[in-house]
Amino acid sequence: MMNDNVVSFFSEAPPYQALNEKLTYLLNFDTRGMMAFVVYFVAAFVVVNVMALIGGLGTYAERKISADIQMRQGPNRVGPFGLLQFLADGVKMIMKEDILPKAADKYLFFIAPILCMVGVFATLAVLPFSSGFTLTHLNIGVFYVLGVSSLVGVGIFLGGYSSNSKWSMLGGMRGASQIISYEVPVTLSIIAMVMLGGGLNFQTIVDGQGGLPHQWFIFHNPFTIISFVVFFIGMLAETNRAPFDLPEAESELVSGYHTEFTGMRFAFFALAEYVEVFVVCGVAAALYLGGYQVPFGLSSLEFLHTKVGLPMAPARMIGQFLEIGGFVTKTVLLYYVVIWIRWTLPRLRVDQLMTLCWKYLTPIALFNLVGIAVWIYLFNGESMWNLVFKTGAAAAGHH
Amino acid sequence: MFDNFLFLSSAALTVCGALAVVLAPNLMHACTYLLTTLIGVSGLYVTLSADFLAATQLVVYVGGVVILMLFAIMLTGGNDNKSVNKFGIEKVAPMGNAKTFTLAGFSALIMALVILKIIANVNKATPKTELPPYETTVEKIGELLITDHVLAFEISSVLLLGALIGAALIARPRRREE
Amino acid sequence: MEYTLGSILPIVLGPFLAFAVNVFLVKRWTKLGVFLSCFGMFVSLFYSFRIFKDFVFGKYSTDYYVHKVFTWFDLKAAGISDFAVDMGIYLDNMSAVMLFMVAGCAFLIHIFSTYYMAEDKRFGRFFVYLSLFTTGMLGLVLSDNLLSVFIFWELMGFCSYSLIGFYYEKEGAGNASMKAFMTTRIGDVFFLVGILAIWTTVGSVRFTDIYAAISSGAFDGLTAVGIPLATFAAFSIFMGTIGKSAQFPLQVWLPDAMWGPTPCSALIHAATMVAAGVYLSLRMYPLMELGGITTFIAYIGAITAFGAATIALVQTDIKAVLAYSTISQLGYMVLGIGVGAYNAAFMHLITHAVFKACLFLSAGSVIHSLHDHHTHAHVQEMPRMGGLRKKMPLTFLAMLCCTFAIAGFPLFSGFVSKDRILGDALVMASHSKAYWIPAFLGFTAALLTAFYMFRMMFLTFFGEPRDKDLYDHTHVEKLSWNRNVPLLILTVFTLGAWYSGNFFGAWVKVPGVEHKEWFATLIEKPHVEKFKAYKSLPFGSVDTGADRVFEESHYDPDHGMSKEEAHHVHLIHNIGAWASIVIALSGWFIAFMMYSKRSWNPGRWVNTFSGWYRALQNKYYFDDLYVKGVLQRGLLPFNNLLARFDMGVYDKYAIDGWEAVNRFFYRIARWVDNVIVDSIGVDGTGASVRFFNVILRTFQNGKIQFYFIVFLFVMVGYIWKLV
Amino acid sequence: MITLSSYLAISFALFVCGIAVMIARKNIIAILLGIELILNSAALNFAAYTRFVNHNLDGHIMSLFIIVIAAAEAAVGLAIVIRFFQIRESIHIDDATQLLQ
Repeated sequence: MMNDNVVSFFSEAPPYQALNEKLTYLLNFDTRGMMAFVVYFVAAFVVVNVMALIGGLGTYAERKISADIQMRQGPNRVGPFGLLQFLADGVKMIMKEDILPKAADKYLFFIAPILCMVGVFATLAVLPFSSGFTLTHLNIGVFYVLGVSSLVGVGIFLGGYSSNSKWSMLGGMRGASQIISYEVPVTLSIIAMVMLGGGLNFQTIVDGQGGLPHQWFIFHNPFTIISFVVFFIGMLAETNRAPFDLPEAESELVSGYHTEFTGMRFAFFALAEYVEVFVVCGVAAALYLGGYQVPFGLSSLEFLHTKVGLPMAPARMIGQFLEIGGFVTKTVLLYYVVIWIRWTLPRLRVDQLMTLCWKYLTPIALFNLVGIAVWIYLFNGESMWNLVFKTGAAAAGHH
Repeated sequence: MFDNFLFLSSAALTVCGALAVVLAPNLMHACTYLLTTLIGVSGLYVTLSADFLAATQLVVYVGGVVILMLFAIMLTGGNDNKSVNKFGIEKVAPMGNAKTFTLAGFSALIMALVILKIIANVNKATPKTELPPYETTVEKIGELLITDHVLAFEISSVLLLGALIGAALIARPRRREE
Repeated sequence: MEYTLGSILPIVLGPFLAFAVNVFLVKRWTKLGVFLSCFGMFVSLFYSFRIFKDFVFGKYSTDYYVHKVFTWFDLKAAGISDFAVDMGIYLDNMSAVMLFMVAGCAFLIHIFSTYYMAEDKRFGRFFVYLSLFTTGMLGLVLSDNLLSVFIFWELMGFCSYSLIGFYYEKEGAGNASMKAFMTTRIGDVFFLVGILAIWTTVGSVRFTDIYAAISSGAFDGLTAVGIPLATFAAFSIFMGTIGKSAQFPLQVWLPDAMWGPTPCSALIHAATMVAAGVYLSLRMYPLMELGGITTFIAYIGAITAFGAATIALVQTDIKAVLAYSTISQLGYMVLGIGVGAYNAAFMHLITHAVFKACLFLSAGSVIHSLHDHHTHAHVQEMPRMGGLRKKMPLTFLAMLCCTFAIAGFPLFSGFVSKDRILGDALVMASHSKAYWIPAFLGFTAALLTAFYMFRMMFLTFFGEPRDKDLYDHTHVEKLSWNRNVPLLILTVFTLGAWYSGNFFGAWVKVPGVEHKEWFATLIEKPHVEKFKAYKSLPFGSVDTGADRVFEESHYDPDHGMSKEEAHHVHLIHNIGAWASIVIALSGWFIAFMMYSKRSWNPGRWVNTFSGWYRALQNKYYFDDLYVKGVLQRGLLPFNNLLARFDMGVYDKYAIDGWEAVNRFFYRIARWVDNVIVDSIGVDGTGASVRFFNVILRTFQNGKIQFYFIVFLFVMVGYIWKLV
Repeated sequence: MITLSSYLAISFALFVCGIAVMIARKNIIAILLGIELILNSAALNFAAYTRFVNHNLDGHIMSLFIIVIAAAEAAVGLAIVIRFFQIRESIHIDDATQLLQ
């Protein structure tokens, strides 16, 4: 197979190979495929459920942080510190009546939340949690994320359209146009990172960075900082987060494209949104902030196995978990910033939104693309810190 | 096994979606069926070791064309299937009636016969060789685009720019200043 | 000193360009157009004066100058005949004086018109006509051949038509314009015939060629319609003069020309139209002499002078009096030509132009001042005037001077010129009995002239105002420069001293002569013998040196006569002069007694000669004769006869018969047309086109899906064929 | 066994469906849907042939350009449709017969 994935990670472990031989012997056919399928299925199941959990926790975090910013208590009744609030909400959602508006287009009403969910959760397949535990290190991972996540736009639009309500319709239109528009600067920023990393694979990009901030792509050169800002703003707009939450602007459109949705359908939308925020924060972390890289190579097998002296299998597993920890830390910090922005900045108008996209972000992103390309050409792809250190070393060498 | 599974599911998506596009009585629904077809074709590209093509298919069609179609349908109220126009003059229903479907079926049948006549010989004509292994195509396509096919690449970029400007120009409503 | 075209052509081009531009300025920029017309006239006057100065005071005094401008048409080059017409310029003493007179008078009349016509609704258009009219006269004077003379002649005819009919709303004006046009046409036809006769004989129409032909005897022995060709040609050309200069029997148009605005009358009567006829006769004088019609000319002139003077006796319209006086004076000129008083005739042309222009302008200012408040019209009737001396002293002064001039009082210009014509007439009478009658008529006309002119003066300016209301409403004349300046200038030039050698001889250095009249010195009677040396001169040359005709200018009052004869002539001239003075004074006395002192009652005379009076009132029944006699008795029956022939014979047989033949062919053609061309050709083409159209229309129905299906099936066919 | 023929069959199905849509529908946007189907079948054919016969990437390039052109066509086509709708208030294909004359 051409791509590294979670199966290939496990298949290198001796217990996996032993189990495989035993099963082949017992069942009298080559069970490698079946084993791979089972392992992959289990891994995917775990990832999806964990992400759903994280999405639920996202709603909790949102409420808690907003309460903190607004000097309130926030949810604090269900469980310790109200931690189980999202479970209670989930139960409430399931118990609620599933209302289907009479004039709605039933088929589209049905598939719209699903499209959103599919689009978001399909991106999880390439999200680089760690070097081993990623579902797949697809060789066109970044491109895949862009393609699949555009399903969300379709879902939002159909959700708005199928409700047969003017609020929903306006919200859906706003959402779709906003997502399409902001894809341009976001894609241009991502392309710059792809140039720096040298591939469309997330693994390649992450491996091109280091564990320490000066090795991250965000601080690679001055242009990348701007690129990160553009990407982050575009990311906010793509996920319909404040200050770009026009599709679901409460003060104007009741609740935007999901006004007519109740129960689990609404839950799907909400979940998709929070998970998508997590995903794009992860992508930002992977592209700009070193992804799953851990400082000082603490997670590497070389360090854990040879220097610390742990056995092979535990060392690998500990390394992977350290990487996951690094990735999730960065992602959650970004997540916090997103929520913080939501409760800080007022909402934009539609024309301001479009002006920002087409008149500012897109030209800036184009300029950045050219600038980064020139930087790569001039300095052979080295970061500015490297250049500084080199000149410093050269100066030192003269003494 | 996994290849076969992927192929079969993609083929099913594609063909079913296409048939649904033909038969759907609702244009909006037909558009979503087209979406499934496009995703299925994308899957077929994957089985053909055309990974970049598959992703491009997703980005361009799902992210662009289908949403454009949906927008256009919504803006033109194209979802109605009334068989009279705004002046009350009777005409063929926009989504077709029995007559048009008969005509279409006939034409499709003729076309099918011809095409079947062509592809009946393909299996015999193509040599049975060992298929190359799956490998990444992005780098090679990139190289080809800026070496062998650079002219087509530039022309298509100019075409896209022209299409962009032209579409914006055409669709802009003209202000009536009297 | 060579004349270039640039120093001659502006004389004509000035008014002509003013006209051409003015045509487009008439409606909107009237003032600008009027100014342009006046300016064009000024340019013309300026260049005219340069030439006048050169010829009169300079060394060109006896030369003439020929300049080719362009070749109009050249039948020689086309191979049709050996006839070519070159448009050229001919300048000699006479044309130089004439040019200055015409340009000067026209310029002053232009200036006066800006006063007189200022309130007219067609102010601008009047100047358009004036400019074109002046262009015609100046072009005629500059012409070097009869054909271009004829062209400008007709141009003037058209302009006089337009100007006489200027107030075309009035029926009389329209009729008068047509009458003038038609009457002069009769003369013009003869003139054209004369030109053709000269062309067939000489092969050219240039003056120099004609003179050369006359002197070389080209006309000898040739006849036309039974009379000598020279006589025929001379008579024809003189008929042109009769028409243009309103001689008997074609004088009827000139009185009616009074319908035009007064400045245009001044122009027609003084400088341009009528002068052209006399000028032509003077130019062609050698031919007249050769043709031997001088006696005839003298009779015509004398009859015209006398007859017009008698009619003028009874006119009450101030302009009509002046009009008949014009005819009368023109008669004097023609009489002068007839009796061989060549330079006297030309001199009378000039002096008459000046004082008649002045008279008309004065009359115009009188008429302009008298405004009837009831009819809102200007008053021209003398019985309603009287006592205007106090209201308009300047006009009175001008008119008085002019009257002295025309009546032949000493020291005034009329005396100088008219006395010499009458003197020469007496000389001729002393030689031949045939000339007694013209001479007598001339003297009688002089008496009548003095009488009716003073009658006009007395009726207008003296006595008590007869229409009190009109008089009270008349304002004392204002000092408007554009009225007074032309009047005063013309008045100054009515003095005889300007023309008389006695006054001028000491100052004007005429070569060879120092104590004689400059006018008589410059204008020499061309003797036929002298034309022997004429030959067709090349263009663009000043005739100098050996070939010069007038080798030495000298005044020869004896005309080559012997001492006794010369003494006789001088004696008769003296008698004539004294007789003129006596006659003028007696004319004044009769008028004074009748209209100022009122001792003699004119009514008694009218009763005594009531038949004559009626005849005079009706202008000797000439209009009646022409209308009732010529037109109704002669022309109309003839026309009816022709019409009957036309309808009865020509129409019936030739045209109807031809129609029957045509109808026959038409039937055949119709059958061919209907059956073969229409049914098979045209309808068949249509049907075939419609047939294919039905097929093609079903294919091009605009439905994309249809196109697509067709395309699909064609493609299927191709693929089926290929695979 | 997945062979070239299986891809060709799918492509064939797409093509025939596209033609059926183009002829059966009277809505211009629906016709555009049919065109998309046909373009996809062509692109799929290129990819399949380059996989099974040619073993190089020229077919991918062709498919890529087909996708690009399809995108341009959809953009311009839909713009024209919207403009047409603004003028005629209809997107019925039989109303678009002005070029007949």
